[in-house]
Amino acid sequence: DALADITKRGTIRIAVPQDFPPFGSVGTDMKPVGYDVDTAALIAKKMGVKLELVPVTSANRIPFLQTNKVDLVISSLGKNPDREKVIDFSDAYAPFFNGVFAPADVKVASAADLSGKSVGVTRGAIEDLELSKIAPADATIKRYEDNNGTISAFLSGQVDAIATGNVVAAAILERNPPKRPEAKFLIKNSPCYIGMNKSEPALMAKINALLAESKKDGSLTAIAQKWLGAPLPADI
Amino acid sequence: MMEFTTWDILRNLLLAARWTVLLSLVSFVGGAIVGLAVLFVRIGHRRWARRCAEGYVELFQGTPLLMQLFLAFFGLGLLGFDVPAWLAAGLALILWSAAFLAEIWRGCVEAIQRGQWEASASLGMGYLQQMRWVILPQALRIAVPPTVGFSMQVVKGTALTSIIGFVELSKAGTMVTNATFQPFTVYGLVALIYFVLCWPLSKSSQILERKLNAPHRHH
Amino acid sequence: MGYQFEFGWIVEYLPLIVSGIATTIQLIAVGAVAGILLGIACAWVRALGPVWLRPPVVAYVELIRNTPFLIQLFFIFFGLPSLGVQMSELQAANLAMIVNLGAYSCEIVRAGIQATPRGQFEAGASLAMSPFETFRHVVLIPALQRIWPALSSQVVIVMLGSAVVSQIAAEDLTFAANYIQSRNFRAFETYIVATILYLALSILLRQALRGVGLLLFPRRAP
Amino acid sequence: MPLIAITDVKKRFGENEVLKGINIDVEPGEVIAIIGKSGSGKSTLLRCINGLENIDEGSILVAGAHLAPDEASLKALRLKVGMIFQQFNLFPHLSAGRNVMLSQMVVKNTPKDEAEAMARRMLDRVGLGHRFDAFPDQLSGGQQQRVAIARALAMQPIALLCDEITSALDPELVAEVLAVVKELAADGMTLLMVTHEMQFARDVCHRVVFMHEGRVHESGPPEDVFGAPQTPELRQFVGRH
Amino acid sequence: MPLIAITDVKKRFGENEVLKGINIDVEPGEVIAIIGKSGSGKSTLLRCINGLENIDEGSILVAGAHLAPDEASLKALRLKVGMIFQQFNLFPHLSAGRNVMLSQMVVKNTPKDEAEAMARRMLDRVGLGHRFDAFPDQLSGGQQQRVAIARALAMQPIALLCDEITSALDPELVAEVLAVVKELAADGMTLLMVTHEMQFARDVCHRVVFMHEGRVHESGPPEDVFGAPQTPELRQFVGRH
Ligand SMILES: Nc1ncnc2c1ncn2[C@@H]1O[C@H](COP(=O)(O)OP(=O)(O)OP(=O)(O)O)[C@@H](O)[C@H]1O
Ligand SMILES: Nc1ncnc2c1ncn2[C@@H]1O[C@H](COP(=O)(O)OP(=O)(O)OP(=O)(O)O)[C@@H](O)[C@H]1O
Ligand SMILES: [Mg+2]
Ligand SMILES: [Mg+2]
Repeated sequence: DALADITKRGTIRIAVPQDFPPFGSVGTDMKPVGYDVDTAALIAKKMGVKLELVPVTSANRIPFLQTNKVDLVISSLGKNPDREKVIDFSDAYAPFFNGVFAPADVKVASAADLSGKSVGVTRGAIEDLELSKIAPADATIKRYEDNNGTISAFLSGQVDAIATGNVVAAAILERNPPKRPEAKFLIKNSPCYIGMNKSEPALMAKINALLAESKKDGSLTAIAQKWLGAPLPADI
Repeated sequence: MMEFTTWDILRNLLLAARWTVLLSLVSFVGGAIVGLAVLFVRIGHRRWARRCAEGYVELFQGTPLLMQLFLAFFGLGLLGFDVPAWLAAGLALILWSAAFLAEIWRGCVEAIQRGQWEASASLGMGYLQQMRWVILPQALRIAVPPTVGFSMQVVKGTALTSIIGFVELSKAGTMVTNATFQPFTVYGLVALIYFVLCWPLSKSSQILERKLNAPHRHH
Repeated sequence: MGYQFEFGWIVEYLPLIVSGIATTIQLIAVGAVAGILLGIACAWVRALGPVWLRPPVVAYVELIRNTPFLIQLFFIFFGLPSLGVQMSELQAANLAMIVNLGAYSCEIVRAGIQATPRGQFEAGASLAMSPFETFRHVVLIPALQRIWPALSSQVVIVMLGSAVVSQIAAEDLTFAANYIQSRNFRAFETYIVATILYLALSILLRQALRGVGLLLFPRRAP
Repeated sequence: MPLIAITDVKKRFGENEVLKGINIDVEPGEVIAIIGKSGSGKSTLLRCINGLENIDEGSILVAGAHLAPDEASLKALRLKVGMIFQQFNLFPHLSAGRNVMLSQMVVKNTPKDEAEAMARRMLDRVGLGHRFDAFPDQLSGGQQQRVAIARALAMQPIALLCDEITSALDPELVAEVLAVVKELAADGMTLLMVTHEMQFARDVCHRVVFMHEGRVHESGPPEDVFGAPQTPELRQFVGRH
Repeated sequence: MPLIAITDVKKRFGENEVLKGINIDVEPGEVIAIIGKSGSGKSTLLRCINGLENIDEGSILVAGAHLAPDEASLKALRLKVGMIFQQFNLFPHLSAGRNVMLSQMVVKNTPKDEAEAMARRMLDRVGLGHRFDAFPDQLSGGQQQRVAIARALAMQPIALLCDEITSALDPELVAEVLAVVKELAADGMTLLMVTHEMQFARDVCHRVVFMHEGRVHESGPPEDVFGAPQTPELRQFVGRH
């Protein structure tokens, strides 16, 4: 029983991203910071255990969980049926506002307009899953290893547009790049979930209870304000 | 988002480069020891053992190091062995470099004239004695340049340990890039640090090679 | 551990895996042929060519050999566009592999040239061949034969190293593996399958190179 | 009892039968020259006696002990029978003295100072006491071959096998090596030598064995073999040399 | 006018002056043997004549043309003067026939069928017409050397330089190569050959040049050089061989 283990150990080990701002990246001291990191801290605090952060990538976050090297994955995970066969997901803990962005001279207003265009996206991220569903067949989706590849591809003109979080786009704009990503349209929002191993009903119940409590007492909204610049939407 | 100064970037990369150096040393030294053992088996008298050594080399030279690292860390975890990341990284890197070093050294040993084996055999020496006293001292001479050359591959190979959570030079580069959106500065510095680590190795391998070849020039 | 291995997904993703393998093969085929040719040209310059051309070739070889392939790939794919050179990820991956293998094979081929007995150069010269003609017709083939095993190993190393081209969205075998596991979270299964496929590819590649060797060099090494 | 008894020895390399049934008995103190055309199997025979090649049929007894291909009996054999090669095969990374000391220390566990004393004695015996610290590449071919002889002698073998030990030498240097061998013969060492030096064979050897196509074609005292060859093959061979 | 005029040629390797002023004139059709001790500079002289080494002083004229170290005049020279080496130096990756064809096609742009016809003629001339498709490692040393001669002849040189072309051969194979050279001499080819085969020099050559320490120490017709050597050095040399 994972929950009992955590309580006994007095420490919870949580996998967080460090290549996916604003959910997880590093500060100047190379310590992870971001929405997911703060959420992890919040959960640890509410459980009354010490927090041990394990930085992960999209390639190894699930193996870390499956080999019991971490207890939870808070790594802006999106849900799909295939994934649900392998791990369990909690209630949603974060919204994910993402859209398709492109320079002003690229005429795109909806998914259908992506026809014949190339779109960069970070492989395995929520926007990848969602965009793959709605993009027309003759749109080229280029899937990069991490956020950095996606942004570099956009800035160096290797793709016409990118699909990414609006916060990321804002961060790019802040740097005054040669190509300015403008919001073209929103991809269906799909929230992020906390991942844990299958058949851990106690842990699942505990986490969902904590999430509900955090939503109620405003602590999760504070995190959303801090990192996304907006309160938690009502549907979460 | 926090602001990284160029100094912050460089400082963090250099801190991470310590892991690169440490991992390289571990994998090179360990690889040399295991590689030597593999070499002995690979050119020994026992046919089935030779086959095994051949298979070992084929397996580790024929699959990406990335996958070896992944399976060493997570695969063992799945089998119930909870190996820490440093152990898995060390293990995979050692086994990987051992496979290459054993092959490199086999070439060197085979370059020693058959007469040396026969002369030492006719003096009553056994296999290990021949290796220890006659063959290896000579093979060592020609083995030094390619061995040092391979150590560069090891340095660059450690980049892949990020798959099991190591924040070494390359991974630190990616992380900093993700926080700064300055790929050129960061990767430029990463390339520079690798160059500084590798170039002395490559240079010394060339110098050694020239030195060793000098007395062999005939007209 | 109660982990249940599950390989049913292979059927669904088979086309992706096959096209990933095809891309990897295409990359190594183009990379090997062009890379070795580039290496031969550079080796000629370094061993026998015009003196003024040697420093740039040395710089190229040292630069490439002392930096990771991934970084080279990034500079070609993300860096060259700022100089106005735009290329697809496949072209960039091809170019990076050619440039990388070129530098390594330069050193290997050069060793082969240097091991050529002086008598071969002199025999060519005394038959009135120019140094380049001697290199082309007399020295090159036996030199390649001498270093063919080393060159073959390097090609296999580059093939395995090509896994990182997935980072610039080139859809090779590793890309397929990562794509699949990002959808179904079955990392072990996909990596085991990918490892087996890479092993098979490298065994096949080695055999193919041996075959090419037999074709190029009808006689045993002297 | 012969010191070395070679009985019906056959040796094949794949399809090629190189030794087709060899019978030779070597008595203690005997000096035997083996002559014959290139490819007649002379080297192969010596290599079989030293266990460098396994024989396919027949038997080889050295001082009464059977030659078996396991490591222990090979070692025992090689302690009794030394071999000297055409290409000297000195260990290039060791000085002359160290070349002679090595196998004593490694194989017989002789203490270093004893091995060194023995090495000095043996190098003196071949006239090279003063080159103890020279490395092989600082020695002429003749000197290298004499070091190789000293190295074999230091193991105190009861017989020596010599395979064309002067063939790789410049003509000027042949004599110095043959002089050493002659002295060994005079001292009563059992010698089995493949050689092309007919004059030397005539002068020094007790018996000459002529090999032809993997067989002992003729053998006998040098006077007979050289003076009155019985077969056309030997006549032709002697005529040529 | 001599075909090859060698005047005051000096050659140094670093400090070591190997040729100390050589003068030799070679008339068309003349067959000259160069003899001398190891290290006396014989090979170096031939290599200078073929432009494989630059000379430091003096001049070498071949058929009236100066030997200059630029590529064009080197090529012109080597089209006139062929060279055959001790180590044969056949191209190991090409068949005998291809060895002979290669330089014609590359240097003279001879069409393939013409080059092949020429190669067959030349291989016939050295008695190897039937080994056209054999590779060097399938040929005996003597056959390899004969292919090397055919290869040089195929360029239709006006003179041939031969540097100890039989020294690397087994004794049985020397004769077959010398027979070919003898025939060339009879056909009027100009030959300049370094050799240790004194009998051959006596029988075939018009003139013998004895080199000693980088100088032409004595020279003259073979009867004189071998029969009545004037200097103690030559006497000693002839006595030894
Ligand atoms: N390791 C080997 N593998 C295959 N064939 C061999 C091997 N060693 C020798 N032979 C063959 O055995 C035959 C006899 O060789 P061996 O060396 O005994 O002749 P030899 O009488 O010593 O000749 P030489 O006077 O040239 O030394 C030759 O035909 C040779 O090709
Ligand atoms: N490339 C070189 N560099 C330095 N010294 C050389 C070179 N080639 C020859 N020599 C020296 O020049 C001298 C003459 O050499 P050369 O080969 O001409 O002698 P040789 O008369 O042909 O002797 P041999 O009969 O041994 O072939 C020797 O002392 C040799 O060491
Ligand atoms: Mg022999
Ligand atoms: Mg010479």
